[in-house]
Amino acid sequence: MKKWGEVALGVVTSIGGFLEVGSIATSTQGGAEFGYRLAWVLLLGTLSLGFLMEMTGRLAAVSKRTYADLLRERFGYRFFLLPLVAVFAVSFLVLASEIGGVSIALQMATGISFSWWAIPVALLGWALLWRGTFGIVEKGTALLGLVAIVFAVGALKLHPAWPAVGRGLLPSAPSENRARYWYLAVSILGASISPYLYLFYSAGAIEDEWTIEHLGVNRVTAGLGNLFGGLLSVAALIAAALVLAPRGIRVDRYEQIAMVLASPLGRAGFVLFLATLCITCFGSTLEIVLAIAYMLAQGFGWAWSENLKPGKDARFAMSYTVVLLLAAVPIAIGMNPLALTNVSMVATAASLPVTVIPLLVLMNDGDILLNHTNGWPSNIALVIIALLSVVLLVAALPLQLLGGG
Amino acid sequence: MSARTVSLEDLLGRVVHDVEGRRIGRIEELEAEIELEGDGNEYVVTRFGVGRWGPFDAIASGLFVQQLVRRITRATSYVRYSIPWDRMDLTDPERPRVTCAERELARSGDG
Amino acid sequence: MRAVLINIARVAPSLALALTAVACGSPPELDKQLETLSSWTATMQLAREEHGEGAITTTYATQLRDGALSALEETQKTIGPAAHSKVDSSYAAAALDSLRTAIRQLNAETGS
Amino acid sequence: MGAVHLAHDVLDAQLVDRVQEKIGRVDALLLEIEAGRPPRVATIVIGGAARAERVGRWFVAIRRAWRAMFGQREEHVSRIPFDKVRRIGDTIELDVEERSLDSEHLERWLKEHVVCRIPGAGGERK
Repeated sequence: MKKWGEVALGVVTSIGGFLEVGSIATSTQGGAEFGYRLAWVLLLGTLSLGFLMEMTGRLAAVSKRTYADLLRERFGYRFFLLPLVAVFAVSFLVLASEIGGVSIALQMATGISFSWWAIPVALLGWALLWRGTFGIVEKGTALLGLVAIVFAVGALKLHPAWPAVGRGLLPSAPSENRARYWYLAVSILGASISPYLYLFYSAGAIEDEWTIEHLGVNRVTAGLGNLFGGLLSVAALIAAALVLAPRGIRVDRYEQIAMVLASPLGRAGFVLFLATLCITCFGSTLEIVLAIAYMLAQGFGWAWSENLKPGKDARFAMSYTVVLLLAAVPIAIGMNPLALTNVSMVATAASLPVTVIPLLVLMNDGDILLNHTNGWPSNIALVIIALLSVVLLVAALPLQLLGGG
Repeated sequence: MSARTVSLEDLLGRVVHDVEGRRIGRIEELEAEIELEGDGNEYVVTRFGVGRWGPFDAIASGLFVQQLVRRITRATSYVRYSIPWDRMDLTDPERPRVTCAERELARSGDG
Repeated sequence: MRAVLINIARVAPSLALALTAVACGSPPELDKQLETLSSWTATMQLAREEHGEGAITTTYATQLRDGALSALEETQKTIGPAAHSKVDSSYAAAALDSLRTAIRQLNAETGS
Repeated sequence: MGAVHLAHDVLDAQLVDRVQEKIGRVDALLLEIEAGRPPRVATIVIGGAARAERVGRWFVAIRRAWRAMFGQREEHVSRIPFDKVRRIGDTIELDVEERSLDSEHLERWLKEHVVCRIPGAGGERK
């Protein structure tokens, strides 16, 4: 019985955690410019993330070590620096974008410019981390994050033509604006498959003291949770495709996105959109900064746990403190949050090989996973994701230059 | 000769030659056991694991690439020797040599 | 192998040149600017509708208008050189005009 | 007790002290080589200087320049004789105390000068 409670909670966590600044921005941009056509990319991203989370969760539950632990232990310090630097850099950008997301939501609600909100938001997040426990961060933000379901309600109310949505789930390329199309595809993948998500997830498995008995919970959480979360991004894409695309509105600023829900749901939709943007971005802010601090602490062997008082793991606590405050700076000095988000998503996509390819080795290591190593379906999926990640790395910069404008 | 100190990292990945000057692979692992004669808490190196990946050997010097390539090439061209410590000459740690010919060495599973 | 390298070396400079041209190149083309203008015009019209129905707040509508104003200002500066013919210029003038009208209408709706 | 695989099981492994407190990782492992005797596993090294050497000479040089710029002279490195090892498993347990280690200098400094001056930092568990 207790286990089903955990399953339910886990699923809720992934739904609430799925939608954040990157997926809201890229899904609505995709819907506004290309209708349902990019829906298949969301599906691909969701599936890939599901596989990666299942694997890193299994890795942690069986070996009692996090993915970052194993990156250092199995591949040595020299190699470890590569994912460390890559993840640190892109997660920092995404973190700044999330702070931007919260700030812009507050700006839309109050009329006070987003740049004023960045520092207070960072301080509030920091206070929660300093005083709170892992459970509060994980479950609190996830439950509140369920407000994101408003996207599904909005999409349904707009009565999409389902056969057309179905066709969007099959890969296709438009005849014009190809560079922009593929640029958005890369951004959407970057928004769905973020390294911080699986690094946080694998550290969370240790914080929640998972064992082999949790493998079922892990599978359901990674599978169902991501499926529901992915559906919410598809809903955002559908809503944008039906509200913005027919009028020829492109998303040039975050402010334009709120109309996507205000149009079908009226004032309630508008308010709930602001709440969704604010809460989900704030939740992701906490998760990302923890993921960064986890990776540093685990890689260097420091004491770490969000359940310990900061006095017991000073280096860990100072890592999230400093990173969080630094990440507020770009927004506080007025950098455009949407532009920052788009760059972060493409950078994230480009960073994937260094965290995906090592999994090929780890997930087949019987010393670590005993008899829970990857079967052939997982291995085929992982090889496909690894190849995809290399394509993203190669394509990211040219597409940023050609389609970023 | 007095004792010299070498870092493990400096030995890993070094190319090993045999007594005839043939390259037999790279050091990938050192196995240590508690020394029986000592006071019981002294670990000494008993065997060296030396592996070769045929055509991939040149690019496989990093630990990560080693492991990745080992998985891919296990079935085809991977050869691994387990060399007892007294056959490994570390006089020059940058150029380790085994004191016999490659054909005299025992091959082992890929551990 | 060597042939491949030589080919890469041959292609690389022109590719780099093309990319830089695209990246920092001449002011954005007319088509794109017209698209931006019509996107903001439509944004203003939708905002006016939604405000009329009480779906969005005046505070928020004002922010949208400011967004449109800055897009207008930016385009006004760059659209002249991008328009190469008389026909182009008249298109540009018409697009700028309809955005100005839409902004004015939203202002009237929100009472600012 | 079976053979210990030094690269696989020891290098980069998580170290804990007598009371299971995390105290860094095996940043370097030193062996003593003497003709006619099997190489002896001598010392575990913890500290930034040992890590830098593993990355490469260029990294050591950058690190030195960086430290000179900020006037940091002392290297906080711990060298622990291998016979302090109590157990080798998922982690390696050493017969030492966290507060006696030079490599934990930064942790102690942050605790004393920063963390404990911010309210809500003390105590065991939250």
